[in-house]
Amino acid sequence: MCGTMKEGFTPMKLRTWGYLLGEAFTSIRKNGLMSLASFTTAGLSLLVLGVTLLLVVNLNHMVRSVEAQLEIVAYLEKELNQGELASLKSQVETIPGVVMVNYVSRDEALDRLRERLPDQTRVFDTVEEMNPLRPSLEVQVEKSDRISEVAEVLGQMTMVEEVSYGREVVEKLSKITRILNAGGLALVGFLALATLLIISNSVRLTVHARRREIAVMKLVGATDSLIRWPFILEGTILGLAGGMGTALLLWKGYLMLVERLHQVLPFLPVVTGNDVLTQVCLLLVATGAFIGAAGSALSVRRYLRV
Amino acid sequence: MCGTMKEGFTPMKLRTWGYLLGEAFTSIRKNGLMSLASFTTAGLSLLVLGVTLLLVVNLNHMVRSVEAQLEIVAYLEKELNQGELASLKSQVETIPGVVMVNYVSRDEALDRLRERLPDQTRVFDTVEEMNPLRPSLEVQVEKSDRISEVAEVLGQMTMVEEVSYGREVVEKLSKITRILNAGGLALVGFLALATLLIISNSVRLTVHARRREIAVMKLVGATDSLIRWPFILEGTILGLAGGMGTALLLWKGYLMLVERLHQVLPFLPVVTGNDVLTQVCLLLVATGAFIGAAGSALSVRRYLRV
Amino acid sequence: MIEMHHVSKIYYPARVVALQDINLFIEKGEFVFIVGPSGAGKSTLTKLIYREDVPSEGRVFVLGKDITRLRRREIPFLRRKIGVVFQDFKLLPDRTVYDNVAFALRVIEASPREIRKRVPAVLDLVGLLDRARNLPGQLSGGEQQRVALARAIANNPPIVIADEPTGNLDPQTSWEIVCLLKEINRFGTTVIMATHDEKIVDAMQKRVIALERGHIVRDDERGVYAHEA
Amino acid sequence: MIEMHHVSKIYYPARVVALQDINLFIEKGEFVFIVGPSGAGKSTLTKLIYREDVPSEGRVFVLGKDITRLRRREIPFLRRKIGVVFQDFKLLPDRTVYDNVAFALRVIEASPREIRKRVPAVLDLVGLLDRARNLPGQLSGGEQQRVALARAIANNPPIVIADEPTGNLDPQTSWEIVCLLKEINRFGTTVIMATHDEKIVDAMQKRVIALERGHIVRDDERGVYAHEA
Ligand SMILES: Nc1ncnc2c1ncn2[C@@H]1O[C@H](COP(=O)(O)OP(=O)(O)OP(=O)(O)O)[C@@H](O)[C@H]1O
Ligand SMILES: Nc1ncnc2c1ncn2[C@@H]1O[C@H](COP(=O)(O)OP(=O)(O)OP(=O)(O)O)[C@@H](O)[C@H]1O
Ligand SMILES: [Mg+2]
Ligand SMILES: [Mg+2]
Repeated sequence: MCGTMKEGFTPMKLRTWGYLLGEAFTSIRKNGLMSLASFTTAGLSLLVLGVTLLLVVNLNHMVRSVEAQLEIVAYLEKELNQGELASLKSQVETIPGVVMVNYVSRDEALDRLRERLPDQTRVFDTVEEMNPLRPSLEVQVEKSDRISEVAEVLGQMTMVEEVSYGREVVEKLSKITRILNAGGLALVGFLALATLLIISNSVRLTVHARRREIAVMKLVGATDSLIRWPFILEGTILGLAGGMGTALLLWKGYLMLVERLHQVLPFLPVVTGNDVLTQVCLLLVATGAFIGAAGSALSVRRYLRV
Repeated sequence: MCGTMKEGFTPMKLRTWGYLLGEAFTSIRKNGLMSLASFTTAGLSLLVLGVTLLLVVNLNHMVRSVEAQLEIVAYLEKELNQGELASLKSQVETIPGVVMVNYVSRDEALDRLRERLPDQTRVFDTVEEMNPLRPSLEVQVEKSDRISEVAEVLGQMTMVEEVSYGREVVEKLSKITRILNAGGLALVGFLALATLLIISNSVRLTVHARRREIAVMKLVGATDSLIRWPFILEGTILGLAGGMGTALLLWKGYLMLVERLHQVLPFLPVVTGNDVLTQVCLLLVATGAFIGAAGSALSVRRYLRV
Repeated sequence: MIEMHHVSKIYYPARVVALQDINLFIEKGEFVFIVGPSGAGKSTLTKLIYREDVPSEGRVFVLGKDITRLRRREIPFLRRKIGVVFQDFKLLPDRTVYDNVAFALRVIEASPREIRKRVPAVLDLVGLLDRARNLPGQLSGGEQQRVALARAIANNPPIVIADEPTGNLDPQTSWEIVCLLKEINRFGTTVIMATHDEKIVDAMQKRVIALERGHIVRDDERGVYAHEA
Repeated sequence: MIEMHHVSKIYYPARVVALQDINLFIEKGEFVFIVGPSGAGKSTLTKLIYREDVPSEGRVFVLGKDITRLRRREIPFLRRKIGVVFQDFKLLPDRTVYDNVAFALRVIEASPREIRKRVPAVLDLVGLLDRARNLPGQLSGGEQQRVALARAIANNPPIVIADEPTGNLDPQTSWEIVCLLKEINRFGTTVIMATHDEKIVDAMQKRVIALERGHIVRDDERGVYAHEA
């Protein structure tokens, strides 16, 4: 008659879902101050996470743009004619990791040297008629840790006399990149964990405050689902709201900051693409909702064993 | 007979303070999970604050050390003898902001140029016997925003033919410094605020969970102080514990990180001095204790009006 | 309908023996008083029926099922078949009187129409229809107790357990409540009522089970509160 | 000792009139029963004395002071002079029976020696010395009620208010509790007891104030629960 297996598995009716959602909203309204506390806690934690994410993304971008300026110079045995140049270029471009190849003739090389050392004009006046410089190929490589490989391949080519690249700078830079990536990832991971813990703590405290109510509901015959879902929905709503508030703030704030930075430091390579920003913001909203839901689900569990 | 003014002002007895402290500890123990939640929340928020503080301190330090490598080069009309050099040097050293002065003779200048451009050896072989370079004074300046002033003073000196410094680099750098400082300060301020809000939210939730208890105590004749103090002490203890845990973690973690970084990036100028670390850690502990105490005091207030 | 076989309940760690070797059969449609001094085990006995507690020893059968072997998931479905007036009311402090009563109907997923019809009806039965919008904290003790009764009978359960349901009521109102329970019982509901009210027990002439220190000391078909005053 | 002048209490926003134009004088050392149907205003009347509520109109004097004009800071000192057995007990759920009773002594900053002496003494008076280490949730309804009484009398207050203190007790234990209150009263404590227990009121032959819908309908020196049954 009572408690048969079949009853145990009866799914909740649709109207009950409506009721559960209503309960969640009612509870948020009734526990106004507590809801606000959870909301701001979630929002702030996510904001910290978001700011850090953007920071890491930007640092990475900056390092990339420095890397993009790195190049290998392959000094050639002699000046090349059109045909030779075209074939060499296409040969070099097939090396994996090579992004761009640029030929520098002897005259160009001297002009550049002159530009680079404006104080030493007199030196160059002296050597003008007997230019001792060699023609070269400037090769740009995709990532700094590819440079040494590419340089080696270049060195073994005919016509290439000598290969030169800022070995030390490149090595430093690729180390820095690796550390920045690892550090940034660790930082974001740590913050994600902290956010998770902080939000779920806040949810746990709210659930704890209502443990006696939960016990009463169970005694009146409520299933675990009927008690659990309003909490989960409430957590989701608050987490979602926190995430969206944060996303909005971050979006506006970042665009303003970027604009301001562009005025003051036009040369600074900041990430301006809306797509990165959109991704970060979506991530925050999703994280907020997920943590709110999961935190509630886990917290309410302890109090259901009545 | 009852409730005279005098009674209202009777300070609490010493034994009552002992009791209050005992209550605080008992409550922490009894509400184990909730205490843990508040503790980790406080600890994590402070940790985020601490990590950011150290990051900002280090960034500042790095920019400083780059600045320290900046110098002004003052090209001289001719080679100086000992006497002239000494008098010029002492003259330059009196300019406010100047940290170090170094004389570079023509031969030295050529040697350096050769080192800087190892690929162009043939050029220098050509000019060896007729060195076209000028002697110069290298002047190091305390801070990047001082450079242009110093350069101007140098330019007006007799014997100085021409003054050169990376105007653009210097200007960029001093802008970056200013932005880093402002940004770092803003970030730390934002995090301090977030920490404050998050911790006091967590305390508020704990107090809220015990609002019915508070009401009962008041009905039995407890003064506001008798109810308030265990909460304040509890908040202080948890905040202090959170702060100390964080400080410990940060201390160990930072030293480990610095050691590891030194192996991988020996050239990176990280802050190693224990005094900065000590200051940051003390700040965290103090902040934790203060926020815990203040958060409790403020939260409990609402529930005392019974 | 309700059977207990050699049931004992011992609360640890204090080793309080609340019930000892209880054997009990209650038929469908009975009206049973449980009496006995403070701490005799009356509430504990009822708690074993709606499974707030499990016995330390023995078996309890309710509605044909061994409820000591119930799975966690099945418990709510047992409790929905038993309306309980708790000794300490156990109303939800943050919900209105109306919502407190409606909650008993929500758990069985009653339709909104049913709820809108049934809740005012039971509130009217206990004389509190005009207080529907109040919170429990805004009611007098006796009023709260009557809300608890309204909630217990709201979904027409086959069993109603009332633990001291007139403890906070004046004699007049107490009688009205007991008459209400009698009426429900007349339509087939099994009613179990723990009480200290001599007058009511003596006047009703129903089955009386007397507990003392966890033992059944008396079980009379048409009993009275006590043999010797 | 306790005086009420034209006291009314209306609860907003529902505009529930709980008390209307109450005039009352209770002398030091009196023993007063307050009776009346559920919702008549008995608890409200007592709440005005220990200032859980303030009257909407009129003045209340307790121990020589107009307590409607008390400052917030002075309220605890009034409450310490009045031991209250609340209708819903209001025990602290997270503290043991011992600590619940001790709390009434802590608020008056009694010495540890006094506490160690007094708490077991009053727990023994209500017959619960062996349950001192239990939490309220581990006691039966009647046992909790007796703990509430123990707390109310622990610090020997000049006034004891007991709101339905026998609602959860069997007749035997009820009598013991009433005798205890009578004993306390004999040593000079003013006792005010709201109750529904006809037998006790009739047997005690003390002053009876009868309320109905917020009005005093009767105030007899040696009264009974009701004139007509
Ligand atoms: N959770 C518990 N832990 C320890 N002892 C308990 C617990 N619950 C009840 N008891 C004890 O078991 C005994 C029986 O309790 P029960 O509540 O059944 O009494 P009762 O007959 O309902 O009394 P009353 O008339 O006072 O309500 C009491 O002595 C009580 O203190
Ligand atoms: N906070 C409140 N808000 C609204 N109405 C209230 C409030 N407190 C009490 N009341 C109402 O005032 C009336 C008197 O309540 P009171 O608690 O004094 O009754 P009582 O005589 O003690 O009844 P009982 O015997 O049932 O305990 C009741 O109708 C009650 O609903
Ligand atoms: Mg009981
Ligand atoms: Mg009352």
